[in-house]
Amino acid sequence: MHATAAEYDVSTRLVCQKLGVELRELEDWVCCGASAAHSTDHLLSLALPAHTLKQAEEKGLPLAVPCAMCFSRLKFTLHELENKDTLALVSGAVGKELSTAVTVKPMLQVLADEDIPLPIAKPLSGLKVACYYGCLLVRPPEVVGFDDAENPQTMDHLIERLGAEAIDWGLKTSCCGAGVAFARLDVVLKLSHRILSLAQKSGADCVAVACPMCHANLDMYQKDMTVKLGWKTELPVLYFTQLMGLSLGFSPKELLLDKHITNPLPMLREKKLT
Amino acid sequence: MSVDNGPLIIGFLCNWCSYAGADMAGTSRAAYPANIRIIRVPCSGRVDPLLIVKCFEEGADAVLVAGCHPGDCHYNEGNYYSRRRFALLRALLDFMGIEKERFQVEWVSASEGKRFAKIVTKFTEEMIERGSRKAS
Amino acid sequence: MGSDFTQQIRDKAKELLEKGTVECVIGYETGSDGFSARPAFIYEPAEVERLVFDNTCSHNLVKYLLNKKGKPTAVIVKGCDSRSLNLLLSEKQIDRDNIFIIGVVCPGVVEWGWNNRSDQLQIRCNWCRQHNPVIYDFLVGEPVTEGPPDDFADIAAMETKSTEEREAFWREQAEHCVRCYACRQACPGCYCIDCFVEQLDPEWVGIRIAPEENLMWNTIRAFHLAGRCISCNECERVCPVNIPLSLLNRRIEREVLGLFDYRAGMSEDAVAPLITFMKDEKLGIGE
Amino acid sequence: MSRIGVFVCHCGTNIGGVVNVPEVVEAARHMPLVAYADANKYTCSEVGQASIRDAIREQRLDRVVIASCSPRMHENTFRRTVAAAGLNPYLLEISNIREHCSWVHSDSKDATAKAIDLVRMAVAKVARHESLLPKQVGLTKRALIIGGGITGIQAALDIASAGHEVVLVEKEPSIGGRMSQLDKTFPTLDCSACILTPKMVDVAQHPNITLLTYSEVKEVRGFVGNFEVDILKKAKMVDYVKCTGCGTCWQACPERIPSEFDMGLGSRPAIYIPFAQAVPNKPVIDIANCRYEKYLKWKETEEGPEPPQCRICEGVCPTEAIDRSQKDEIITEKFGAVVVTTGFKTFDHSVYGEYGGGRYPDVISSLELERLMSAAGPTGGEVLRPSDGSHPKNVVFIQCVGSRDDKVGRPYCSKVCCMYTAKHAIMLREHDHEVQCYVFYIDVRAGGKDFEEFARRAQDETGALYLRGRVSQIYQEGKNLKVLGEDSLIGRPVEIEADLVVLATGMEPSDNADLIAQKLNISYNTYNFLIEAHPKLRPVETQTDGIFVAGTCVGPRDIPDCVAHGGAAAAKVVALLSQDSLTTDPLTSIVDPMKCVGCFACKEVCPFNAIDEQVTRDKRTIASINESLCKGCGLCVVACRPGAVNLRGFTSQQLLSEVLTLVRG
Repeated sequence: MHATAAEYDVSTRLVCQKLGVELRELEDWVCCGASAAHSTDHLLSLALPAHTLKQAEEKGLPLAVPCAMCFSRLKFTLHELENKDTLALVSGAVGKELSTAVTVKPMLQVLADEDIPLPIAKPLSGLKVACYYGCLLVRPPEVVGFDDAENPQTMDHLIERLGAEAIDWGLKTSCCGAGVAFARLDVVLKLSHRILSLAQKSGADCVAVACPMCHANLDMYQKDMTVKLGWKTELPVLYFTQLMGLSLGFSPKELLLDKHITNPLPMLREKKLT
Repeated sequence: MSVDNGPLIIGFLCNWCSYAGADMAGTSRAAYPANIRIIRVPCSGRVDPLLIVKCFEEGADAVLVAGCHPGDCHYNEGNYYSRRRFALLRALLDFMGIEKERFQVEWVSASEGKRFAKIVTKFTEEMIERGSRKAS
Repeated sequence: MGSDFTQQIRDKAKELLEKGTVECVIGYETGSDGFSARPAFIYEPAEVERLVFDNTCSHNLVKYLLNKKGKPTAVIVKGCDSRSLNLLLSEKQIDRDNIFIIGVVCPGVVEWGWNNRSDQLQIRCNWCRQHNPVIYDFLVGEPVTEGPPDDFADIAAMETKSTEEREAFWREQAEHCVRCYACRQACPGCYCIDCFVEQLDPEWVGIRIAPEENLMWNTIRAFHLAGRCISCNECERVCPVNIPLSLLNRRIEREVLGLFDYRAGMSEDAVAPLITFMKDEKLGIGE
Repeated sequence: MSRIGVFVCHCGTNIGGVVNVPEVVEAARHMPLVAYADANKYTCSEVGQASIRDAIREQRLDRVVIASCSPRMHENTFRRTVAAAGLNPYLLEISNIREHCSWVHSDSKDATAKAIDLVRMAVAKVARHESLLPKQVGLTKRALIIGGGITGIQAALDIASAGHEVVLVEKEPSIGGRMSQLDKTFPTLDCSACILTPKMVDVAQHPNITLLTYSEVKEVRGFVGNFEVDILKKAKMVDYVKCTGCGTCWQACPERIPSEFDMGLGSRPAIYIPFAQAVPNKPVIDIANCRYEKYLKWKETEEGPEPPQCRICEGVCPTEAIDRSQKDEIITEKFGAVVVTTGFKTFDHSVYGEYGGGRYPDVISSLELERLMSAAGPTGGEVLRPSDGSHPKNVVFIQCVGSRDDKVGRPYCSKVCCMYTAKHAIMLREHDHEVQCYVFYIDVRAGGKDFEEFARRAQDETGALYLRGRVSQIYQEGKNLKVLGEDSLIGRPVEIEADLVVLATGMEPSDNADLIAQKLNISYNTYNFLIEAHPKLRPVETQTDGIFVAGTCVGPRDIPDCVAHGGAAAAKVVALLSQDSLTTDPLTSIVDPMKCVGCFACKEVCPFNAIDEQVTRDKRTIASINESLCKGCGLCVVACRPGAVNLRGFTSQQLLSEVLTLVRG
């Protein structure tokens, strides 16, 4: 969040501040272990998130998770801890008495709460947004219990509240290839390209994402797609928090909109949104 | 009572599943200890708690009631009722000093001959370990 | 409380008898020791002055309705007694149209003090969560807030004993039992014309008074009340040899509450747990 | 004093090899009331049976115990044996010393001791057996068929042709069922309507069949041979005596409602017949959608804007057959047997989010495709896709939608989808040679006469591309659909651009199948398919005598199977109705009126509604058993605290004496 996804970090904090959502960073959070842990050691893959969960429990606060992968691992851990034997085993590994009495929400769900009023300074009118949720935010539904796995609506509703138009399209929850991001770039390119081209064909001016990995894959490789897959144009990929920030009156600079590899500013200028 | 050594176990088996299951144990020669005496009833729901209590008051060491698996009752619902009756009876008997281990209820289908033999074998061994009620 | 309740009951009884709504009011009157209540059957308006209500009114008068079938009768019920009305209604033993129910918010009842008025509450009042009648036509007293759910501490205490100790305990109780059947006579749920214990064919219980036969009687008596006992504890009160029958009744009651979330006699159309079922329930039987 | 005879069987060495039979015989001789005991090499042989008959006569035996194999094996054989010697067949008890003893125990001493115990128990029990006589009850020689699909039609025709009266109840305005919605049928590709319509007409014209369309079964009372059924006849608002079915009214009606028959792809008027070949070919008024009926409803409250009055149908009807005074009516009829043929509906695919959850107009169910292919369908038989009416060229079929899928709670195979998809692939190609079909499948299940050849034909001759694997996602891209799936045979993802996607939706029971089952007191499984008495040996009978089931309400099956099933049910009904009276099993419950306190716990627990209320001469209301309904489970006996109910053949006295004999020795 401080490095490659600084845009997400900064924009989230700005938006939260504006909306009066107080964020407290856990002092002793540890890496959730994705994807190294759960493909090598099951216990480790539960123990790492469990450690973080325990802190949230001790603080007595719900856990808001910006990264879809971390969210997924935390939810998986909670799900597995429902089993008494697993609970005992993982408690032993962590060295603390664990429980499942922690609320874990994706940042998207926290900020999309319709009970939080949005003081819109600049409606994003005329902007067509393809909301892209990725796979881990909503899957598997019985574990994460968030929105519809095939046709989620949370981000779409939020984007509409910002004054933009959320387009209906069919690849909202398709995989961008993050799981094999380093090993099989060809797969990443193919999958991400499919997502971007459908978004574009469906009339989107940009794609909104809620996960640093999704963002990286969709934003970073557009040049490679041009070389390898004949991707002709550019489609800006923004964090939903950046779009929120924009409509709440922050400047593109504050929101680090200039940091993306696929530059969104020309498009935003054209739409008269900057 | 002519079980010279070891516990006397009385088994109430429903005609359609468990009695047939015990027959199946026979046809497949699945051996089990000879301590059990089987009484045929049409349905586990025909087994009156009075009979069970009577068995114990008269000195039987253990009672087994076996019926069709829930959902498979020949009379559609009989075992659902027996399940409730025996859940309460078992609690009451245990409270009055007849260990719940001595009163066992099992669902045995007509095809589970081997399983029936296993259940009776295990039950008998447990009862041998616990010893006779009269001796205690 | 006492005199006020008594007056309300007398007034209502008088009205019912004068109007001819009922031909008999079953209530309480002062007994021969001068202070303990006993059942009273009032047929004439002039006799209503005999009626009293105080904390010695222990009897469950619902039992007497079984002898009044087809005759319009009023009955005075405390909270616990009122549950037996629902029990008998659901079992079609009494006819709601013929009964006028005078419910009394129960102040608790005291032990029988022999020659002195006792102020020791009966043990049933410790676990009672039904001071307010659940069914009535006329209510005497202001409904009270019922206490927290019963914790069945008496049962838990018994369960700390070993199985052998429990067996020995009940065997000893069975040795005391004289099979007088007072427990049965007091119980509103015991109304069989021909009780199993007295049947000779099949002879479920041997006619001799022996501990194992007595135990059979006490076990089956309790089991026949499974899911039906309404905890008035009249059986235990009337037992001349002080067998703690409430332990048996309440052990089953706790199980019925735990497994089926059911309390007997709470409504007229409730179906008792042993004559119904749920397909997917897990009861620890055959699993 | 009884004179009991005990016959111990060696069963060759089956029993005799382990159990010391002479010792058992000797022990039996000393048991109370035993007058005679003997052994047989093979009791079930003619020699063995003769020796029992002789002993009964010579020893004046009045009760018999046979210690042999399981009573489930030879109880009926030996009942006939003792009956042949003049004894009541129910004065017999079998002691199972083979399956429950010699076959499972190897120690001779233990086995012999146990065999003696088992014989002793049987002796104690038989002493308390009573002579029982089966009862005869009369029956109504009429059959009720619930559901007028192909199965019900076949059953009705067969029963009626055997000379019995039949009432066929159908909830829709026409009989014909699902088969009438189909275009062609596999594997012969004959036209569904062409083979079905003549049968429908036969039903209408058969003198023994009364057709009650637009009707539903409300309540069923009684028992085998003597059912009493309340049937709701919904108001049709058309006088079928006057109506000639000329069609003027339904052509004139201005209202348009999505047609149920066309799966919502076409429309119908408010006064309508569901399809052109409907039987009866007379319309009903759909009250919920009729303009004038809506107006009448509005007039009651006068809330909201006043709807237009219409009554055009009344104006144009040449025979004045429109009769708005008709009301729903309940009639009560008597039957001896009931056949349930309530059929199926197709699985609702909108639960599959990955297939669009019903959002994409060009993702359709196979039944919708049938309507699009039918010459009588909404497009006149031209396959046009719903979104823009264009001719689809690339068509993707997805198999097992709502079948073989635990995730949607349908783990079973719907059996017909593989075949109808092959049919669709062949037919689409026939309609339009440019069509390319792709079929995503799990397995191609083509078990049946000429089925495999047919499925092959779809692949080989029409070039349909069969891809083994499931589809992970469908999404709209421009005008077309993108289908992402996996070809698991080559282990590669595949991507297909489709014009039309057809989902092979599985079968599930019709709505309210469970409610009908409850009314008839028959069982149904978790998916609401009705349960037959035995899945192999009694496929059309149920646990309730006199109630039969057939067709797809029992489980997925195709048309030939349904016809066979309907015919099988008809044969069972005819066999039942050809009797002049019915014999009841005497092993039923009985009530002692002196002991019954009338709490009716027995009635609550009886699974067969076999307990009635009866008022005694001293005005007590007590229970009484309907012996025709009682199946002898004994649930009531245990529910009865005073012991007023007892079960013949398994009386409390008998079970108790078995226990006491055993424990007291």
